[in-house]
Amino acid sequence: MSLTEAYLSLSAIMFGIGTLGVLLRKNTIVIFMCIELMLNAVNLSFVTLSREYGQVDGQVYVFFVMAVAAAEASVGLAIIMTVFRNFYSIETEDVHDLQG
Amino acid sequence: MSEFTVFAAMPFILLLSVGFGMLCWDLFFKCDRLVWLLAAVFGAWGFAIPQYFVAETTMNDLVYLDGYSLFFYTLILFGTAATFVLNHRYLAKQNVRTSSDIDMLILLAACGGMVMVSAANLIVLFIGFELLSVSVYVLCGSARKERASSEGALKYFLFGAFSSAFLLYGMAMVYGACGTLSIPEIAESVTSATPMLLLGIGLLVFGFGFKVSLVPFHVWSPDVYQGAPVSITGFMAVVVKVAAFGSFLRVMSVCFGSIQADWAALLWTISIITMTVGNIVALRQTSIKRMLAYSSIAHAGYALIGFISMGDAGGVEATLFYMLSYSLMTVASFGAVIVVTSGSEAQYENDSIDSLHGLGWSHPFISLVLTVSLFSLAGIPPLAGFVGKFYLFKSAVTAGYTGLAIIAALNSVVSLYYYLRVVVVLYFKGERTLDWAPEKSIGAGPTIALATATVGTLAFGLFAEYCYPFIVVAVNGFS
Amino acid sequence: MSPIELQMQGSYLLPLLVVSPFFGIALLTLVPEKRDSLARNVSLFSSLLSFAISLVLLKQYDATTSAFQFGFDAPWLDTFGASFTFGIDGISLWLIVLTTFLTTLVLFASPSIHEKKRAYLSCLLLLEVGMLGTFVALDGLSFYLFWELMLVPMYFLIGIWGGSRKIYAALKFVLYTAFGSLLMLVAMVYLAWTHNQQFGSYSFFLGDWMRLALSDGQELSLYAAFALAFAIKIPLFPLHTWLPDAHVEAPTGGSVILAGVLLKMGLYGLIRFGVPVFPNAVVETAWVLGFLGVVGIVYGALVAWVQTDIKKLVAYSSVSHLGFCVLGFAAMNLQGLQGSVLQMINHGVSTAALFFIVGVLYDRKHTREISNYGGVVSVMPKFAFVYLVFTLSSIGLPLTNGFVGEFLILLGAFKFDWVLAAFAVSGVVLGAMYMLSLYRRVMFGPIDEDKNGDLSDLNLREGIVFAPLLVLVFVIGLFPQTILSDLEPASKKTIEYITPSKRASAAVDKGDTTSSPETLQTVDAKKNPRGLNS
Amino acid sequence: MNNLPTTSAVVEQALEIEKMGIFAIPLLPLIGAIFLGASLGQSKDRHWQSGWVATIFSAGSFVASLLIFSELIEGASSVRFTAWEWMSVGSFSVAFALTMDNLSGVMTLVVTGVGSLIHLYAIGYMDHDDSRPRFFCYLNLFLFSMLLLVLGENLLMMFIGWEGVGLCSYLLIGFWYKEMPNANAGQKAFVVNRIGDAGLLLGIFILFWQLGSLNFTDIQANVGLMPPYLIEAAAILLFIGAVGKSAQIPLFVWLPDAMAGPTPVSALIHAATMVTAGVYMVTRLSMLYLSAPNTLLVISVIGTCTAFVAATIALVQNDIKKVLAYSTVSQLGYMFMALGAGAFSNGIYHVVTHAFFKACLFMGAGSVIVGCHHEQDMRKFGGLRKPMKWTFLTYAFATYAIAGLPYGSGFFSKDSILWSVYSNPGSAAGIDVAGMPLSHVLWGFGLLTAFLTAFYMTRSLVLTFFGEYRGHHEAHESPWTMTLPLIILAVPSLIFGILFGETLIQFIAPWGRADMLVGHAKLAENHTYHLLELVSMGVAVLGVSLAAFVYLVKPQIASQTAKSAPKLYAFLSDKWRIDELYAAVIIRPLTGISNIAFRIIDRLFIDGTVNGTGFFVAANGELARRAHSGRIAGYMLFMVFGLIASLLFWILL
Repeated sequence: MSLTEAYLSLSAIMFGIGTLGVLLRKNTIVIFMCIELMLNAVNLSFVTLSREYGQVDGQVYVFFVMAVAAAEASVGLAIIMTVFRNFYSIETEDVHDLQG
Repeated sequence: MSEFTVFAAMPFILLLSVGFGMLCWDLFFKCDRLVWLLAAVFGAWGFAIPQYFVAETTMNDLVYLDGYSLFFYTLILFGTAATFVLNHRYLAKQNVRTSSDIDMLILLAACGGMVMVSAANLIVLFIGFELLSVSVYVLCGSARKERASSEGALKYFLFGAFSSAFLLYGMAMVYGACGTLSIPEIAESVTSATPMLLLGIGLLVFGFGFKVSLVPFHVWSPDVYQGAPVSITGFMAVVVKVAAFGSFLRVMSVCFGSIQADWAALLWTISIITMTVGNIVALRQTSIKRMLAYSSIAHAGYALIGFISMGDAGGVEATLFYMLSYSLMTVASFGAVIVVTSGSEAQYENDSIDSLHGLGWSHPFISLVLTVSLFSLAGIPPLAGFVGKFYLFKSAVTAGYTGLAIIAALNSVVSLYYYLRVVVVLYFKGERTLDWAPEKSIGAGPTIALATATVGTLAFGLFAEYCYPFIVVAVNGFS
Repeated sequence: MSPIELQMQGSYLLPLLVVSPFFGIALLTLVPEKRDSLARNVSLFSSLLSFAISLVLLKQYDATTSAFQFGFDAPWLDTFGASFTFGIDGISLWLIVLTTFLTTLVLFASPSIHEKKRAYLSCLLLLEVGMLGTFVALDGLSFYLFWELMLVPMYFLIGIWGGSRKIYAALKFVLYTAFGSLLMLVAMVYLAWTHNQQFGSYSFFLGDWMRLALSDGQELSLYAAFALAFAIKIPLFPLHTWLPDAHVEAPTGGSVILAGVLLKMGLYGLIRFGVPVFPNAVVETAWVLGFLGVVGIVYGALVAWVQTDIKKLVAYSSVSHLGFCVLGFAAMNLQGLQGSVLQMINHGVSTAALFFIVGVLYDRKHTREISNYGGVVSVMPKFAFVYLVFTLSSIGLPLTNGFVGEFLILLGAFKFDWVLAAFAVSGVVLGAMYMLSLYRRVMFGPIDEDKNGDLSDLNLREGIVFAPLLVLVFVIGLFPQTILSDLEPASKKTIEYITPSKRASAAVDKGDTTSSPETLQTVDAKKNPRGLNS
Repeated sequence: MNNLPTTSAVVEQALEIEKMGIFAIPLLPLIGAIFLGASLGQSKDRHWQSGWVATIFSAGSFVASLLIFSELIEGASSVRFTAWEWMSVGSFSVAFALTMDNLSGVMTLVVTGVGSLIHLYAIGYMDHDDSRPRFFCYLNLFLFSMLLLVLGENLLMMFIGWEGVGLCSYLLIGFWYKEMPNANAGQKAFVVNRIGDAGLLLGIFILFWQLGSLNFTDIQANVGLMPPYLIEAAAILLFIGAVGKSAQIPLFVWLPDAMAGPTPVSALIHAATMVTAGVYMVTRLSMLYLSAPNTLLVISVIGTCTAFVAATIALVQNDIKKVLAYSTVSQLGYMFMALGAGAFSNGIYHVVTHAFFKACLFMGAGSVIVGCHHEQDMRKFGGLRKPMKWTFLTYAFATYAIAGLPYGSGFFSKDSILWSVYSNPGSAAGIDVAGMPLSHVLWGFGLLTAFLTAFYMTRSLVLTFFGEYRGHHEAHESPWTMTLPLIILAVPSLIFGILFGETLIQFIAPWGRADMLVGHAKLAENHTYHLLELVSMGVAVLGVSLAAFVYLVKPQIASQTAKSAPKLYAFLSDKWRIDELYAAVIIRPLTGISNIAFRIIDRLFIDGTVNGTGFFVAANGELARRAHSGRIAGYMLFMVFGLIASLLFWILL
């Protein structure tokens, strides 16, 4: 297994772990952290591929993803706060007024 | 950077600068913002028009400045303008803060949508995508005191972030398979379907499918549509969906058009499932917002027909026209719902279809607008919705997917039922007996917006022929 | 080039005719809300205008040629070959006259509607647009446009001014019809595409569709899609169950138009599109239509017999009568076809009148239960006479219009298949049975003074509504030739589509089955199979 | 062409005359009807005029018929006129045209002549009725229809009249519509007639299909071109029409019920004219029927059965009009016996004489009914010969005629029928029934019927006019408008046979079978004929005397006989229970089927499928709706599994 493949596999495993985390955890903040993990897994792929192809594109992309993730984190936490104010909980199973 | 490049960036610059300017607006001014907002939107459109006459991509191959972009700009900007006009009067009644940051977010979202549809690079596309998404997450939750609004925002945020991770991973796969992030270069490098590429496409479909709410990635949308303030729901149904479709379609046709045969089956299946699920679930809805949400899911399914039959069969053109007619009908239907439900003190409780009871006789104009748009959504000729469906059916049959056209036709029959049920409530149950009613006078702005959308629905049905050449040119730009 | 001839006389009569009701709708929006009689006069004026235009058509119509006349062509979706191509032959001409005539009558009779007057009148006028458009369209997609357009006002007419189960009835009507017509739309698109395959451009023009070389399977399945839409509209057994509900719930005016004109659309579609485009499929499946028609005749009559609601009875009688029309069509000979079209017009006159009659009773007593009536003739002698005449017309008594149509249909059907005709003739007996039984139960017997003693006889307005219909019953009964001679060229042409096309397809079959368009054209040129004015 | 019998009609050179005036014959009554109809709203004190108007128009029609008829006397073979092309579709073309030839001429005279008298009579009969204008309007309308039937040049013109008389019959039977039974009877008459009409229509279709024309002359001339089985089919189908209209088995049930109408109607429509239309039609198409031997056989048998069955029922009826009604059915049966034997002219002969005496009888009965204050039960009459002298005399003359007593008009016509049945050379002769040719068996039944006829007619005469008056109100003679027509009709009832029988038969001979011409002159040398004549004469005398003895001298015999065989008596007075049979075999099953069709097929099955489809879709929608539970975790799983599933599906595809 080449180094590239190893990194890509690691990335895939991280992505998988992140996905599983999203699926299995109930706390919205933890879920959000898992999503961050997924994003970082993708970042790892990008960096790996960028190195493989000898370009900077992928690495540039990673910066953007990180910036976006930061933005998402701030917005996300704010939303979680409003949810907490309305529901007094940030567990996903408590938030299901809307359904059907 | 040539001078023209700056000029070409003007739409974005304008929207962003007015948007950020709005942040400070409340500090300095007390007068009405609407005029300035509309000026920004139409100014952006005005700056965008010249792009049509330049058949080259600019800004270092990052953004397409072609007819296709212009077409979607037009839809996005007009949708945004309609949102502003309709919001102006009613946001306060929807428990939404009326400060200028809402306007800023809308402008940013519109800008993000425009970036998305004109992106010539997956990085740019992602930035547009996120600009749009993040703004709309906030907009969804803008009625902070409403449980539903915050729940909608949470769901939208979690699912949005989740699916953008998949989108990103899909892009990484594509990058891995093609070695480039530039859309034209990807198009050149894609000749055959490698497993990595196909997996990438699959993940991209997830990401975009989330945004345009294709089954099974649609689960968030009914809840979010219902939870968000109704003005924002309208904005999402029009601008977000159209922008997502615009970039989805460009990616699928420009990047992966050459291996269409490999992914057509996937989208064929998703298309059928989407329209069927959207329609049959809409049958059982009592909330008008939720019903329209499912209806928009079903329409996403129809629009997907154009993806499957792209190329000589004219699927792309058909989808474009469908987006046009869909925007008009949706502006009209959501506009009417905004006007109606905002009349209620507790609009979150009064979004049921039954709350429209007898409006046909007490509020003829709104009801007419709603009726025409619903008939158009149902595909009754000669309205735009019919012509849109006709183009889709035509491209499906031409591409050899007659069965798909038949299933879509049967779905239209199902959809007719729930659209007509609204008309039943509007007209067939006698005079209004509820103890609240929307205002009699809805103001000039909303009237003009609704009337324009309604007349447009009719006009683009009867005179679609005069619009079609533009669409053809728009599509020729990238093929 | 095109196998049908469309005489373009630079005439704008047809588009004028189609849009003329819009004139009334536009005026109606200007009428103040409470001015009901003004609204009625405005709409009446508009419909009289349409009627006048149709009379001009009638006068200028050239009965010596089978060509489509008063041709008009305007683009709609030209890129894909759809346009507003209008033209009429004798068959559509008379149905147009019937449409404008009945609409005028219905508008004249509108004072019996008291609520939402302007909306009611607008719906009727919009309905008229749809009906007229359907009868003049020679282009598949514009035909479809008007076809679907009719649904909308009819939906409102039933839904707003209908009876107790109006919502169910209205939705059932629309969904039933839309189910068929959407499949027809797909079939139309398929035809247009096939034209693109064979001739290089999309087209929805009837004449272009006739040139298509379709394989047997294609022809049959496309025809099935068309026929399904048409059969629902006719309505053919067993697709008829929307009709009784729609009729019972619809207001009088809606029922009159529904029975008088809308039910003709299906057969008209079969004649206009079914036969020319799918001649082989029509011939091959004629027995199916004929059989279902006969079943409809007997079944409709039997079911009508056991109804307790007057309107439902008349509705089922329509199923029976339309069964006759279908049978005449299926016979596909001159007598059957002309009889069928004539019977469509007759049914438009007599059944429309019967619905007016039900309306007269309903306006007075607000019930449609037969058992609530009885002995009405004692208090309403004029009404009794009028009712009797239309009953007789409906059961096809000679010298009334109903006989001529029924006789020609049966004559044609007998040539086609004597067994079917023999069963169909039973409709003559059953028709008398249920119609007279209805008349007897409503009109004869002792009168219950408390319940019905104060029913007033026809008033002037109602008299004016019935008078022209009465005259028509006898005029058509005595001088059917006025109409028949107008129908003849068009009917002959329709029959000719069928006869030689079998030869043409046989020639194609013998040769290369996947023959290219060029080969087909040579076959065309040699044999001139459609045989007409090419 | 096979060896079809030839008739003189084909051989003779036809001299056709075009005369527009022929249209005056039916048009005059039509004008009268329209005039009366238009004046329905006028005040009651002017009602008396309506009867006179109607009578004048029908008399005018009679005069017009005489004028046209005179052309025939002067040697024209026919007078005809085409008004316009009625319908013309492809090869099918029918003209609105009337023709009078010998056959229709005779019928026209009978219809207008007897019709006018009955109009006159009705003036008196309907004197106190509130709806006289309506009555006379219908009566004139009937005359119009009947004349179209008779004069029509083609089958379709005849069919107009055929259905038109049915309509008038319907209207007049239900004239007193406030009584539901009357309305029911009218409807029954119409519907039963329509059954026949359906057959008639099919027959018309066969003829047009084969011959391409519906003109009587064309049919008569070209019938040989048709294949024999189709000739039979057409003939039998047309005959079904005649069975309906002329009240033969099995469609005779409507006629007795039709007595619910006013008595002049019974006289005009249900005795003298309309019910003989079937005979007329068969005679019109004599060539067709002569080429259809099997059909003729069927006609013979049905005619005989009808004659016999109806006569037996008439024996036990107590309603005077019912007796006459069954008598009419029975006499119609006689006419069909003649037709079945191919003796068409004899059939018509009987039509004419029957028109006289039966109209006279009915009107006499009507006179009695009016005189006894609308009582119809013969058990409440008796001894009326004194208060109602003229009525008695005319009734007695007519009874003499119908009973077949020597040298009355009925004697000649009935006798010629019996002879033609006996000597029928057609297929009936070839069939062996218990060692005898069928023709002789039929003759035997005919003879038996003649006996029964004499018996029950005498019974009615005796019960009504002899003995003691058993009613409550005092009886009185009717006004002159009623008695005058009686007298005028009684005369030909008695003497028509002697004076004009021979002429009539010769006059319409072209429609008969050449070898079947029955006339005294021709048969003077035939011993069998004389023998049979004597036998039937004897039978008639026997019947009359027996009835006179039983009802005049020993009335108890009748009641004892009735008691000794109660089941037979009940069976007969219930009209062989044919109405009940129809109810059980046709009406009830049909109602059942209709209800099944409506409730099970329509509502349950078809609508069930339609609504079920909707329900199915909606139910799936509901399931799918429930799946949208609003739980974030569930949604996440759904999305991921959706992705995996679609990817798998895609890969596997």
